[in-house]
Amino acid sequence: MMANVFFNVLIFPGFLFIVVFGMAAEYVDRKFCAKLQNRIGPPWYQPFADLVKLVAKEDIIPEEADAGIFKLMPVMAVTASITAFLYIPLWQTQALFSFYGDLIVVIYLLTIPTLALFLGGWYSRGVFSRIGATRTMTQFFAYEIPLFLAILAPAMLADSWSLSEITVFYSRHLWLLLLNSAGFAIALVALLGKLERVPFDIPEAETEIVAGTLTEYSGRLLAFFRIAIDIELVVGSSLLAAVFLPFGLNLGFTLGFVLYLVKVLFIVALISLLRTIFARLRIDQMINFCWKYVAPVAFLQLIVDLVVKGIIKQ
Amino acid sequence: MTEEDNIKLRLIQKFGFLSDKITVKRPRRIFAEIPLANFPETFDYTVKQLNFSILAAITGLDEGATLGFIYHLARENGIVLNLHTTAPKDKPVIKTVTEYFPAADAYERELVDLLGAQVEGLPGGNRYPLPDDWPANQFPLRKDWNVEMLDKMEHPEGKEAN
Amino acid sequence: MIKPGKMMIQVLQSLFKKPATTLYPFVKTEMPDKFRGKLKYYPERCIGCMLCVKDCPSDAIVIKKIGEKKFQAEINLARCISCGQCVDSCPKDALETTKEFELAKLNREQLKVVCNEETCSSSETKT
Amino acid sequence: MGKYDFKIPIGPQHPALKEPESFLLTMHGEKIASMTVRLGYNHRGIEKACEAQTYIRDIYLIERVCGICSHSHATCFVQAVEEIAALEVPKRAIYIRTLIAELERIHSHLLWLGVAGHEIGFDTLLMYTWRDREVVMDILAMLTGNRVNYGMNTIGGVRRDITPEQIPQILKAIDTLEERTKYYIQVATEETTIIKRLSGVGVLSYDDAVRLGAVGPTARASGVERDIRRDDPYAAYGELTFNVITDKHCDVYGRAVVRVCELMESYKMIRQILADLPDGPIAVKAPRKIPAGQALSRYEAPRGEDVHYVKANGTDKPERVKVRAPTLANVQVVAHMLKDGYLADMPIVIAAIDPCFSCTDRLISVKDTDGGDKNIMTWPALHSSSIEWYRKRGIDFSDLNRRFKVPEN
Repeated sequence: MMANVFFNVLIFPGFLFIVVFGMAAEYVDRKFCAKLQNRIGPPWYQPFADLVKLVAKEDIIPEEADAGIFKLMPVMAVTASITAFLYIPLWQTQALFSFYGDLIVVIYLLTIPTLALFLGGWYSRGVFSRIGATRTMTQFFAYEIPLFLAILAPAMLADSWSLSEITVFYSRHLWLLLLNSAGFAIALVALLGKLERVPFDIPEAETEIVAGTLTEYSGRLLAFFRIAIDIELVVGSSLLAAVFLPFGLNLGFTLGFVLYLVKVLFIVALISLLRTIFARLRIDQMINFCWKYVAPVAFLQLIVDLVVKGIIKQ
Repeated sequence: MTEEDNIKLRLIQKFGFLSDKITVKRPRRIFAEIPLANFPETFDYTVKQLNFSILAAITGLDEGATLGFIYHLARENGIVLNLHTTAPKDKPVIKTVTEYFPAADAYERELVDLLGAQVEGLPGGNRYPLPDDWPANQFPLRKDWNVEMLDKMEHPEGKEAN
Repeated sequence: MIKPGKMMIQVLQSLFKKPATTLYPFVKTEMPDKFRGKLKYYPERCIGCMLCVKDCPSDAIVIKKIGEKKFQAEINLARCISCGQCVDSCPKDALETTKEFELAKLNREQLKVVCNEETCSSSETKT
Repeated sequence: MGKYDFKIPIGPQHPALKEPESFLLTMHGEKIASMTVRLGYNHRGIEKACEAQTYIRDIYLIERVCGICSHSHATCFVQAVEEIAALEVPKRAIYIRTLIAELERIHSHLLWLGVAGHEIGFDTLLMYTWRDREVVMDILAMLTGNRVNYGMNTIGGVRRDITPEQIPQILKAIDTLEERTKYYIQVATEETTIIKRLSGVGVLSYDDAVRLGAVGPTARASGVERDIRRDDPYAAYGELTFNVITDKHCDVYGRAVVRVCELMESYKMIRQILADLPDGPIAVKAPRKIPAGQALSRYEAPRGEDVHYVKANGTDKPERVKVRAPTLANVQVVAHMLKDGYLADMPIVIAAIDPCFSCTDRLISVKDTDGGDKNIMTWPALHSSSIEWYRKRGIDFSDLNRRFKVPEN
């Protein structure tokens, strides 16, 4: 039993699997983006090669930085996103671990990488890192609430706070999924903000503030952050797949697993597409956009779900 | 009469001492020699009365005993008036024209850095274009300066360049 | 007229197009005919007039007399800016630009090319 | 400087700047309170070096003032020299010069459009415009031999002729480019995020543009109708018909519109040039010694007015060469445009004048001196230090050179 848990956490579908899958997702994102931009794009081993290169480099910790927090934050970011992954149902209706209320835990665990980025950037004490950190936080307040609301709405309709139970509910009432399509769009937009992708890559806007929060990071610590971001991409996409696309979950392991990969890569491809067709917004424009359009639609989604729930109950 | 000749005539009418100092080299190119003492009034007149509203550049020249300064003034219709004035090398003082053209700032800093001219009334600011730790009294565009002097140049010790 | 995602259609069309980029070191590119690459020297045509040496903007070429009506050229490829002025200046067409452009070497000494009748036959310039 | 204000250095090394230049911004939150500019990092001593070399050599030196507008500087310089030497340049040469100049404008403006896209985080626009720019680069390579630093000019004419077979190829490329440019005009005027990022940013009013002496597309986007090609015609521009594009937006968006519309004018001009390309020789023989005299040459480079002043003293070397690149006139304007703007808009505002700091700075190479600041590592020291760092971790790179050594001849 114990050996089984260790296998699940460390190898499959835990640490090893998610790191490899994260890099694969990064590759798909980069390659697809390149194709859209009429380029050849990187070879399949590029994310891995980048990782090896970074690990081989010297870690430089700025003299003025708070070394403890500076070193801790990349690890925090990785652990938090992996932990969140274990609570998400992947190819079946049952997640590896689940309890009543794990939806809230997953959403909160997913905010930790953002916080880690903020703290890491802030305690680097570099001027670009600090601007990046402030922007990370400002942006966080703009996308987090729409994301909460968008994921909350299906949960309300399913009348459960457990991700596994939500997927069970929707796999029985597949047609109700269509109801949540606005929620899916909003969650996708919010995910762009969370992953700091164009048009919301404001905290790491290369041409303005070098690399934002990550400016002072190098070597292994940067490699950890890169892994954390890759994992966040997979976890975020998996969460969206579990909540908004929970079909075909009773096909058994092999078929179900393939379907799961297809779903996640579909969401990754959508993110790539979105990042190729927009320019980066300014931070004030991003906040405006989120509060003026995204949050109200998220509220609307919530109300619609509540009304439909009332109708079903009767 | 062409417009160029008209400009020449008006200048001579206003400033008698310019009578044999203005030449029209080709259409749209007028060259004028102006003594340093009369330069400010002539400049003021050309800019304000003759509508030379564009300062294309200021060229500094090393002319042996003197430093030469050419102000290339242009009109909207393409006529360029080159006002040439000289100042002795031991007292190379000219007045700034930044009050007419704020953009002249960069051109005048070049004269200061590269030829060792002294520009009266030039607003403070970063130097241009030489590095901050460039030694004093080294003016690269002067004819007696050559690249070999760069090697012999004393590097200011302990002075940190920002 | 405002359309968010205006480039969407073109971007999606690109999926089915051949990429505009090439995998350069593996796929070689052909230079245009007038390309000014590495210099080629014909020692038998040279009369030692030194016009090329005089006109070279970066002092990349030196012509030495090594015998009766025999000359050798020392071309420093590290200095050469590929302007082709020496070819224009030469009255006897003893210099020629080639399409060769991959000239990187591990050290500067290897970029100095000596051409005379022994080291380079009239058809081949050796490095 | 208020209590919560802070300073950030943009440059000398910064991803938004493709060349070293330093802007010190005083920030008030995300807003820029004030800024100072420090130029001069690219000073290479070109004006001084020109005085020590012959005219023929100077052409190639001047051509390397800037990579993008190399033909502009070279043409501007040879025009001045030809004026002093009173050379009658053949008509065909003048037309070929103008053709290359317009092709260069096309490649420069397309390059700018891509850079602008990159600065606002729209990399797809960068990839697409640069892909399409390859069309004009190929034409330039076909006509001149190289993609940049064309080496087309010589005193008294041009160095290469155009063959009749090349003309249909150029026309075909121009057709392709025209179609693409129309598409980019659509994208620039319709894509929401582009409009949001460009309009109302880096405002420069008509009065300020005139007062601060803005040149080129930057001035024209503020409604200042100045174009050397029309006002002070040189080369073949006196015989071509074209419009001077101006715009009333006075912001970065206006500058983008002006540049894209200028592309359409360039296509028109190229068609005219190729239709009336005169026959005849492409160069006259120029004397090595240029008689004493002086000339001022003005040229509308893609970025604005380029001014060269040449003074000859009767020898084969010039007495003085003065280069005033367009960016030097425009960089003064940037400080004004950035004030009270957002930090996020800084890259695009700087990029909007299409800065070329290499052009702006031209003079003295500083030698690296041993000693002085102890933190400066020389190249061999850095090299051995990195080998040492890896050796401590069990990887030995020290004999890499031996293994990779290429056999001598």
